[in-house]
Amino acid sequence: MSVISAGAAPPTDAALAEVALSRAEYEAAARLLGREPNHVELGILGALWSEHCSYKTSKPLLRALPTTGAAVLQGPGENAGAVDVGDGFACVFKIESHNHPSAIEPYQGAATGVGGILRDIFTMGARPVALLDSLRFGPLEEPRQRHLFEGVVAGIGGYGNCIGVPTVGGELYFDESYRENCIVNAMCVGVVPSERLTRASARGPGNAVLLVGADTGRDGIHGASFASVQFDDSSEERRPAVQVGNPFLEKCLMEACLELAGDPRIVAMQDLGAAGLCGSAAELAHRGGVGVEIDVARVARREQGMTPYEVMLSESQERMLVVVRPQDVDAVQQVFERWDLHSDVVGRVVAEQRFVVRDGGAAVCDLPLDVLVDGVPQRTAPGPRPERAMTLEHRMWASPWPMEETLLRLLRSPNLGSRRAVFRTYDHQVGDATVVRPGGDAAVVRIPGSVRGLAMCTDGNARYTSLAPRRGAAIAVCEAARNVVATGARPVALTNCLNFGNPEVNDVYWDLHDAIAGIADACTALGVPVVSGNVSLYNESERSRIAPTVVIGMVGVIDDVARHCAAAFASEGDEIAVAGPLAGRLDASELQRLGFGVNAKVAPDLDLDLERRVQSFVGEAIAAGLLHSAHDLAEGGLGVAAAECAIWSGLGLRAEIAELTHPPDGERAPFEAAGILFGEGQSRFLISYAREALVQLQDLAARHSVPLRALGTVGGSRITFSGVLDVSLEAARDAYEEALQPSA
Amino acid sequence: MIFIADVVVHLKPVVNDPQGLVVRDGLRRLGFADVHGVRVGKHIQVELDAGDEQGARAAVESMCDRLLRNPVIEDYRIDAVRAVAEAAAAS
Amino acid sequence: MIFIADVVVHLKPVVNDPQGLVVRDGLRRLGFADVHGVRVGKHIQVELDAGDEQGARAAVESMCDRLLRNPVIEDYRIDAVRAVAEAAAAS
Amino acid sequence: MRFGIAVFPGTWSDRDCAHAVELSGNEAVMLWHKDRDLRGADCVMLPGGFSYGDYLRAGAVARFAPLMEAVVEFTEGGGLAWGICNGFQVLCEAHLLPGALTRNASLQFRCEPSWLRVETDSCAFTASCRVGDVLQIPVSHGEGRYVADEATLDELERDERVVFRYVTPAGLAVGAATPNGSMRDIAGIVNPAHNVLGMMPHPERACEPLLGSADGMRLITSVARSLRRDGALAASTR
Ligand SMILES: Nc1ncnc2c1ncn2[C@@H]1O[C@H](COP(=O)(O)OP(=O)(O)O)[C@@H](O)[C@H]1O
Ligand SMILES: [Mg+2]
Repeated sequence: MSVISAGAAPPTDAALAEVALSRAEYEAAARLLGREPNHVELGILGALWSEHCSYKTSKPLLRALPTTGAAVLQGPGENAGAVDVGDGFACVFKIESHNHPSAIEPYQGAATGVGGILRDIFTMGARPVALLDSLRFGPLEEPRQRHLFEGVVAGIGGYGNCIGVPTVGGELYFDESYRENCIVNAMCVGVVPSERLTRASARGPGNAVLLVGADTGRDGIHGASFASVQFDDSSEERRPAVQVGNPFLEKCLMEACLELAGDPRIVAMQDLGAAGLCGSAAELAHRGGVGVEIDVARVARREQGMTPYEVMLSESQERMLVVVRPQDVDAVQQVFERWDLHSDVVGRVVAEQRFVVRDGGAAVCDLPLDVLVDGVPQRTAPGPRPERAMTLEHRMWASPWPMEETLLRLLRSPNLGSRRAVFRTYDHQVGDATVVRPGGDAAVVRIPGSVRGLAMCTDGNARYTSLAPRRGAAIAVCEAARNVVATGARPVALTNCLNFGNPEVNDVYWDLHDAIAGIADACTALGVPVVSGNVSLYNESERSRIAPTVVIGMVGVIDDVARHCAAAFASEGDEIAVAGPLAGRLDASELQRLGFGVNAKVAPDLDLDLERRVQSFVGEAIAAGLLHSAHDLAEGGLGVAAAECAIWSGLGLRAEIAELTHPPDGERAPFEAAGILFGEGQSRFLISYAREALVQLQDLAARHSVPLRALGTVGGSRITFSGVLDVSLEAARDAYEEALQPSA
Repeated sequence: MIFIADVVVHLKPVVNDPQGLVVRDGLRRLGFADVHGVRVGKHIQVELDAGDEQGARAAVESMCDRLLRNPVIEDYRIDAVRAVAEAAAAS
Repeated sequence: MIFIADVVVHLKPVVNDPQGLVVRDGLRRLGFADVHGVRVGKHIQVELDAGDEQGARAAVESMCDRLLRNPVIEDYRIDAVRAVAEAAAAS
Repeated sequence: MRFGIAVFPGTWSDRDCAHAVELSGNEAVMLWHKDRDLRGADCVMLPGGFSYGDYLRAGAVARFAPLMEAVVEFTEGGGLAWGICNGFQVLCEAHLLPGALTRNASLQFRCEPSWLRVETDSCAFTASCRVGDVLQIPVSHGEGRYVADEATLDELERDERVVFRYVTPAGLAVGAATPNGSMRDIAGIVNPAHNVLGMMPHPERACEPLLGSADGMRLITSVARSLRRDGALAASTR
């Protein structure tokens, strides 16, 4: 019973390109509707059928992820995932990408990325307690890359600092593959008493739909489709697509929404994100199994002369939709007014599952919701699984430099060195809850009103994923879990952001397919479900494509936050050991990249069962109070990890590795010291403990069948691996702190 | 010769200007009910050596294109270029 | 009648302007060796209703005194006050 | 004692201040910017944040809030007002304190530990400290560079109104220990009557060893003790 008469002639190719629909998709839409969509409908379909909104390529693949578990309160499908973290609290979290906008305007692109992910959390009634970021750029020596890097960091800080949510962690890599497409992912973690968790599904025909917050301007129209096409040289002309965020307004919006969360007068809340009013209203109604009618004439505008199409697709920031019963509208509006927020009733819930847009009187769009939200033809593999060239085992062992110089170069590398230049510009303490600050492994934030703490981190080494998408993605999950475990936390759930190139390219599609399989492998092995995530495709330009980049955001729980474990050494005289297997190979390591350019061939091995055992061992050792510090071995291997523990604590170390380079049991051929020190073998921690704890630790390690190698002791003011490497703590610290400084 | 150029950089009219909104509301709260709108931008004073006014203006234009404004979201105009006696007004 | 006033607010000459220094150095690094100095201030455009230009100017002066500038560290000047046809340029 | 904590739109240390005050065994009440009611507070805290986004200038708009009228009146009658970070900026904009807080010399936001040397114990806020004590209290701001003309700075020093200076952990004022480029390393000052304090660092973030330092608690305790003593005095002379 559409009130819309059939559209005119089918659109031209140019008109379809404008809304990023293929001819086949257009024809599918016309078939489903039984008529040609009109101009407004076409734009709305284009936005909602974009990869960004519809997940047409990734949705079938994402089904492979394990998303259930005893603690899961909300899996994927809502604005964010939620897990039960004990004491009646739910932890709500999600990660999201803002790669494309950040490439065009780094400050605002990153800032509005933070604004967007914050809304996803407080929409669910949770107070955001922490932000994290995951950033990747081209080589830092290049002025354009430094410009992007500095702009993005300033934007993240600018938004988070102003709104008063601490940015407690993140990660940062520089690599050629990101020269033309940077990666900016932001994660937000919130906390809410479980019974106040709010869902975004509209109910009750006749209920009012309130639009709250910023006035609507022509911001980012086509943002959703924009994120779903690759960059070409005409991207410049789409520049008005960049939005300027207003963290102050969002702060007021957040406080007002949190005041209303759990209030029975609120039927549903939904933030406005991709595809603006269209995307949000459609999702809200679709989740609730109802329809919605929006009158664009009632939407407050920032600019004059906006068309219904522009109003519906505007991606103006800092806006929310709130569904309330008609009799409660006044009272709810008063809450917003107290925060000086403007709100208007812009529509209502209807029983029939349709998406109707009016401009004052006449309907300008009338589409069945299932066509709009679920109708897009899902994409399948563009071709058969490609044969991957079998890579010969490369086995690189040696460093081009003497060991001392090797260590200092690694510490000075922008990929490994101190991130202080970044996190000192982020308020990481507001909220009075940051127990472990940025700079170590995972950050730890206590849950206000509880003795529990949340450990959290983002991780993902794209070098491994590009060599072996499945294993690399599994490594990302394991590494994230390791970081959380090192603080004494138990990993409970994760979120993920899949940043890939154009999935219409067969290789890219299969990389994505395999990476998802790898996440699933590790999740299953470690018993950690996926509760939310985001997919960012088309991260490529005419000239280059990003390495497949899987970013894992992990959250863990510490039952008593006062008993968390530090990464830095604790006291002189403690013993140190490596828990986990020996490394030897330098393939795919940071040292290989620095010393020999990008010629990695083989990603590190991963034994998921061993990984699980090593993590259990460390977790139990911390719980039993046996460890004084724990730090996972990641990029740069044992040598860099040991130097970090020393730099962070101001305590040196003396270690013996002769026995490792020439293993008495002949377990393998003799290792080069470089391989032992800087190889990036997985499933390992560097731990320190009081001598008296050794026997108990050995017992525990034996019980978990985990190798435990004593290395030496903490103390002095040098980093010494006898006969192999000996540098002063001061030299190491200077190199480490220099890593991100401009080379003057 | 020494010139001083006044450059005005503003967000493009279509771009959201949160700062302008807060100042507008602040003024209204102070009783200035007749304020319709406020936009806040930058005023940049550049002191430079150049052969003549045309040269100075051309240089400043190129500075705007390369550094002073962000072409993605900002417009600029050069308000005035004037010769100064000798020594500096801006430092 | 609707007027638009341009207000320029700058740090007093005695107050350090680190932003100006950074911009100056940035320009020099880009090859603009002839730049002596840069100062960065604010340019505030106020759109308001007033009976006549005098009235508009007086109102804007009072806005400057009360909110737009901090007299402890800033100077201001009203650069221009002009009537606009009708509808808004700033919103 | 009852601490009133001001909440402007954009304030974010309000909850942290309340937490710290409650931890100290005192009472915290929130004061809404649109009200003129101080709710019987013995000391008013103006917490950190970005009131009104800190657009235009930090603190410039908040200063005109109805609540500030009550605060001015309260301090004129000798009441204690304690501005922290954005609160310091508001107090300067309101001319309850001299000088101004401008963009950090680095032009960057700075969140890191800082060390403050107590320069005077002649105000309620440091009454339980000793001159020369070094407190570890973090900073977190983008506009904390204190500036004032030389005459004002001299007067501040002469009248013992510089309360805190940024120093090294060993207590030396060396300039480089100042995170924002403040003139004469000034981190906090009081008004001539010594009942209005403005400081950039965040003592409320340094009230528990678990969070890295408990030195900030000494300031809250100082205030509470001074208030109790004055209250007792007032009662005994009544
Ligand atoms: N890689 C992924 N893994 C798990 N869930 C995902 C992934 N990508 C997206 N999702 C889920 O799909 C839903 C839609 O995501 P998105 O479009 O990013 O949400 P929003 O519109 O709220 O920003 C969310 O529930 C999200 O958690
Ligand atoms: Mg959302």
